Amino acid sequence: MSPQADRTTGEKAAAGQPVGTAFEPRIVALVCTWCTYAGADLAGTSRLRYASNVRIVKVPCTGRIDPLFVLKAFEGGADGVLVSGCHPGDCHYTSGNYHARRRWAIFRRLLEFTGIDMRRLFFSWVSAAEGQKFADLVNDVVEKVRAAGPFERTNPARRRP
Amino acid sequence: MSGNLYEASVMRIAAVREETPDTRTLRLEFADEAARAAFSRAYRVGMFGLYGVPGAGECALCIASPPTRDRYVECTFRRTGRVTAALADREAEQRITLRGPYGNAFPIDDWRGRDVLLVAGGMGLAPLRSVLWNLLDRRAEFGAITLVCGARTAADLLYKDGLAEWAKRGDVKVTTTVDPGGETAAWRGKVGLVPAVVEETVPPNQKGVAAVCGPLGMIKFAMPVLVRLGFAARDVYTTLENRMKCGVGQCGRCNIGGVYVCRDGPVFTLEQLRKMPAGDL
Amino acid sequence: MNALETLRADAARLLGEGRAKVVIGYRTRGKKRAPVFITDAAGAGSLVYDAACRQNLAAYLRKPEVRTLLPAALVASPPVMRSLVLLAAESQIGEEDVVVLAVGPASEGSGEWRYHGALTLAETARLLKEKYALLAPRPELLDQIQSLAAVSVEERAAFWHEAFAQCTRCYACRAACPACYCTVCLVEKNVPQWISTAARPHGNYAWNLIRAFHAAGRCTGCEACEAACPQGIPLMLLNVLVAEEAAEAFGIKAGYDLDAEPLIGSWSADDEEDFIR
Amino acid sequence: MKIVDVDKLSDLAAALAAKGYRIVAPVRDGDVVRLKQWKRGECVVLDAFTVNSVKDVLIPPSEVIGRYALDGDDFTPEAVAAEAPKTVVLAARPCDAAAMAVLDAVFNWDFADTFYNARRAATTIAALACRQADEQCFCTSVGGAPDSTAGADIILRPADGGKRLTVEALGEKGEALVAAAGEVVQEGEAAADAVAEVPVRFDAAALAARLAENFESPLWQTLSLACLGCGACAYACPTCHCFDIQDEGTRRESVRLRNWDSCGFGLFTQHAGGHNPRPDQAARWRQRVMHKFLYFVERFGRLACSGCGRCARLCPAGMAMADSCAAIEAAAQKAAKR
Repeated sequence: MSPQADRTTGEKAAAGQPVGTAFEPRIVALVCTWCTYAGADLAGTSRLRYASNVRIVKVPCTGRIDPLFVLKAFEGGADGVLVSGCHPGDCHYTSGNYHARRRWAIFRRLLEFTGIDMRRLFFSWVSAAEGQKFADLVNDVVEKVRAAGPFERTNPARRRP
Repeated sequence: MSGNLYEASVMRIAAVREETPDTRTLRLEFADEAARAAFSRAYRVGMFGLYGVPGAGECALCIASPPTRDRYVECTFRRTGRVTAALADREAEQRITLRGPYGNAFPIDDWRGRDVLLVAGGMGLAPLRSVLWNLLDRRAEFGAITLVCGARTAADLLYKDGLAEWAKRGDVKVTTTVDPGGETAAWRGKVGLVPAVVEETVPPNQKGVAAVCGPLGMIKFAMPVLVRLGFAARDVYTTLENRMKCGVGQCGRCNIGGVYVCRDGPVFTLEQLRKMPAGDL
Repeated sequence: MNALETLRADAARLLGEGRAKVVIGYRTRGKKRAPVFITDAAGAGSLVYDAACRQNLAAYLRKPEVRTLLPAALVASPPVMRSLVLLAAESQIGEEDVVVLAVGPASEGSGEWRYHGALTLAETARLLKEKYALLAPRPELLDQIQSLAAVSVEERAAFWHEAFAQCTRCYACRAACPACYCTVCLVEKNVPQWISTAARPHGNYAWNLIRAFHAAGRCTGCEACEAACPQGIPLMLLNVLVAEEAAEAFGIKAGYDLDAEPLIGSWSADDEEDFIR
Repeated sequence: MKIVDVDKLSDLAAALAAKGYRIVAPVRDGDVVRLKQWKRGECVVLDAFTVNSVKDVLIPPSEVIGRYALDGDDFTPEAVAAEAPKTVVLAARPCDAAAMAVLDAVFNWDFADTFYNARRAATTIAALACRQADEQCFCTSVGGAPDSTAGADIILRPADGGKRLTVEALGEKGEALVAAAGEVVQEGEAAADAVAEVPVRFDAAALAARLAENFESPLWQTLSLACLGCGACAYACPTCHCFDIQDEGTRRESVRLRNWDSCGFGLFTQHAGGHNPRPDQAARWRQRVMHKFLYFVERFGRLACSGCGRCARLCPAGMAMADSCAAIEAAAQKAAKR
């Protein structure tokens, strides 16, 4: 396979669809297992409709979400990243989300300053009871990233072979 | 020479054998007959290969099968890092890559007519296994052959089937030992560190050759024992297992003093070893 | 005695009395300054200090060979003093490990310097709070950050792409930084490999960001990393951005308090969260 | 004699670019001067020391040497060709050009490296004799000279007080370059400027003998105490060539990369089993000095140092190869007197 041909397949895969059709954003959602994942589950069992552009990565706690995870998602070609966990006070490990909150506050400044558009990175608290909030959130995230357009070209973190 | 020297041969995993809980042997067959023939022409016992899993990388390991059995290549490894973990995850019928053979060899043609003592500790049996099979496949050319091999525990002994087969043959004397505390109720071998067992079981006034492979600590303690048993420094061989990347003397990390282990080794005599700066070993 | 003579005399006295096994300071090497490790009181005469002394000597306190020479007396300007306080707060050095030969500017922008004496870590922390509480990044850095923040995100991406493209991954920034004391750095962990070690855009981006992030609330503004970078990458822009955020949003300034909690690793119920939905 | 005006260097670069050469030249880049692909309109800087060396052109910091399409646990190897555009390095320093012999030896030892050789063949080195040296320069201590032609395809010599350069082709590549330059290079006369004076700092031949005797010397501990263990010296060095090989990629594709590496890093020699033959910085610094001034000489009959002084200019901890060499020699002389 020539590098040229390879780049083409890379683009195809990145956009998740054949070249030539409308842009469908690829979103990575990093969520904690206790709240937001349960919320997503509730959205599913409640048959709420939300955009299918989200790939959910479940971790035990938002405290486990190293900023590297966000970088890795952008490196791998995500058009947007959503990070979500338990509301303050609700963490199943008492303070994981408080720790995470600080990390994000700092790290998002670094990302923004070095060229990652904050229209592509979202943080939220979604509890296990908030299935509707999760569905609305995902739909909103997808629409915002869709409006921002494909990240392929300007993404500073992107792995290019 | 032309062509990309990092282009590797594609190998099919013909069989996977669990040697110990964390050690495996892969039997590899060349996908390409020309590559197999070229490998076979170049391979002498003692040389090493660079085994690769695309996506994980390459690692330098000895070749555990002898040149006399050239339809396949075997490698034995312990799951330690990124590449060996990837190798361990591969199953029969899957494929990996191989570059080599690289490095120098045990000069076994010069050993003809002489007695040979092989001393192995832990993973060190892997390179000596290919030496032993090579000698046994050409049995008539050599004098008495003795293998002393040890491991931390009975479970950690490599090539249990091989050990049983060698013990049965009658034309090689095999002594196995485990470190104190490593024995089980069923253990019939010795209990003790390899150098001590060599001193205990091998008679003095040796005139033959010896090859020692194992952890650096064991090699250091085994060397004086072999000298006491009468082996000349030029007749005692070992292999060094330094970190390597390229395998061809360019990446610069396997140096010990001015010696490139990948090119000048991995086989060295005690005589050569003594000239190397001890602080760099 | 002038400041330099007093500094040298203190160094000699500490070595003579056995209160320090080594004095780590600066010497002249041609037009440049280089670190010097003095173990004999007679050698104290080689010590110098001036504005050209940009290396942060606190970085040596992680080096195993130097640690065998503790206690050490260390020539330290205010940012270096802050590094020492930070290392103590993070349990990397003890009160008994270090005597601080504290030097600082005689007056704002004069280029002259003064010697505060041989201090304990506790005295150093006090001196910092009394005299150097208002240490601020160079105004040029703040200006540059502001003007970069004002342009479009694509322009910022282009700026950093160009800057990081020069990174060869020599890790001089890491080596020069006293806060980078991990014996195995994240970038060296390869199961799994989180950050590409290749000097290519994505690995360089990840490395430089994570380096700055790991210094969050810990960078003391000594600028040794930027001075160490052979390629002239403006690392201080990242460090100062993070330090300003740490100060504004969380009230944390690294290296003033021996009992300080780390920025990352502690939290408050009323931390900012206007960016979270 | 052939001459080019210094203020016509951009024209020279443009003329060569028009003939299909990629131009690499010292250009100002922020606070530093580096050898970099020249772009139209950029000024070729002659009077500064570049932070990087010609090595960068021949061995990039990271290079693809293998490529595999991945499919689950299976793979398909793909051919990789060396990227070797026709290149001229304009106004390289003679010490950089002299370093080519070291790289040529390593990459054509008993195995020839396709990637290096393809780029080497495609690269023309136009060295510029030095009018000025700085306190870190020590080419004369390692058999070089500020106007050495070793390794160069063309030597440019400053003349008429730095206003002109005389141009002398030293072989086919050089002649091809002069031909490609066209009218920018003209016949004429110019008075050669004095070359830089670079004092001899140590006796390299004597040093090799000292090193052989002093592997265990406590001096290594002293000399390396300031070393912080980064790779700045090795990466700036025109002769340092050690590398790492790493695979990386996605689920669909993996590349095998050859990345620069340095003996100054602790991981460089770390065995999988945990043992590290060079456990401290003293052992690593010793290796660096020994490799350049003893081991390489034993193996290839030449020093692996060209005296460019970059290591000393760029070391964040004030270390300098020449200082170490001089200190070892001085210590040995002192010992001999006793």
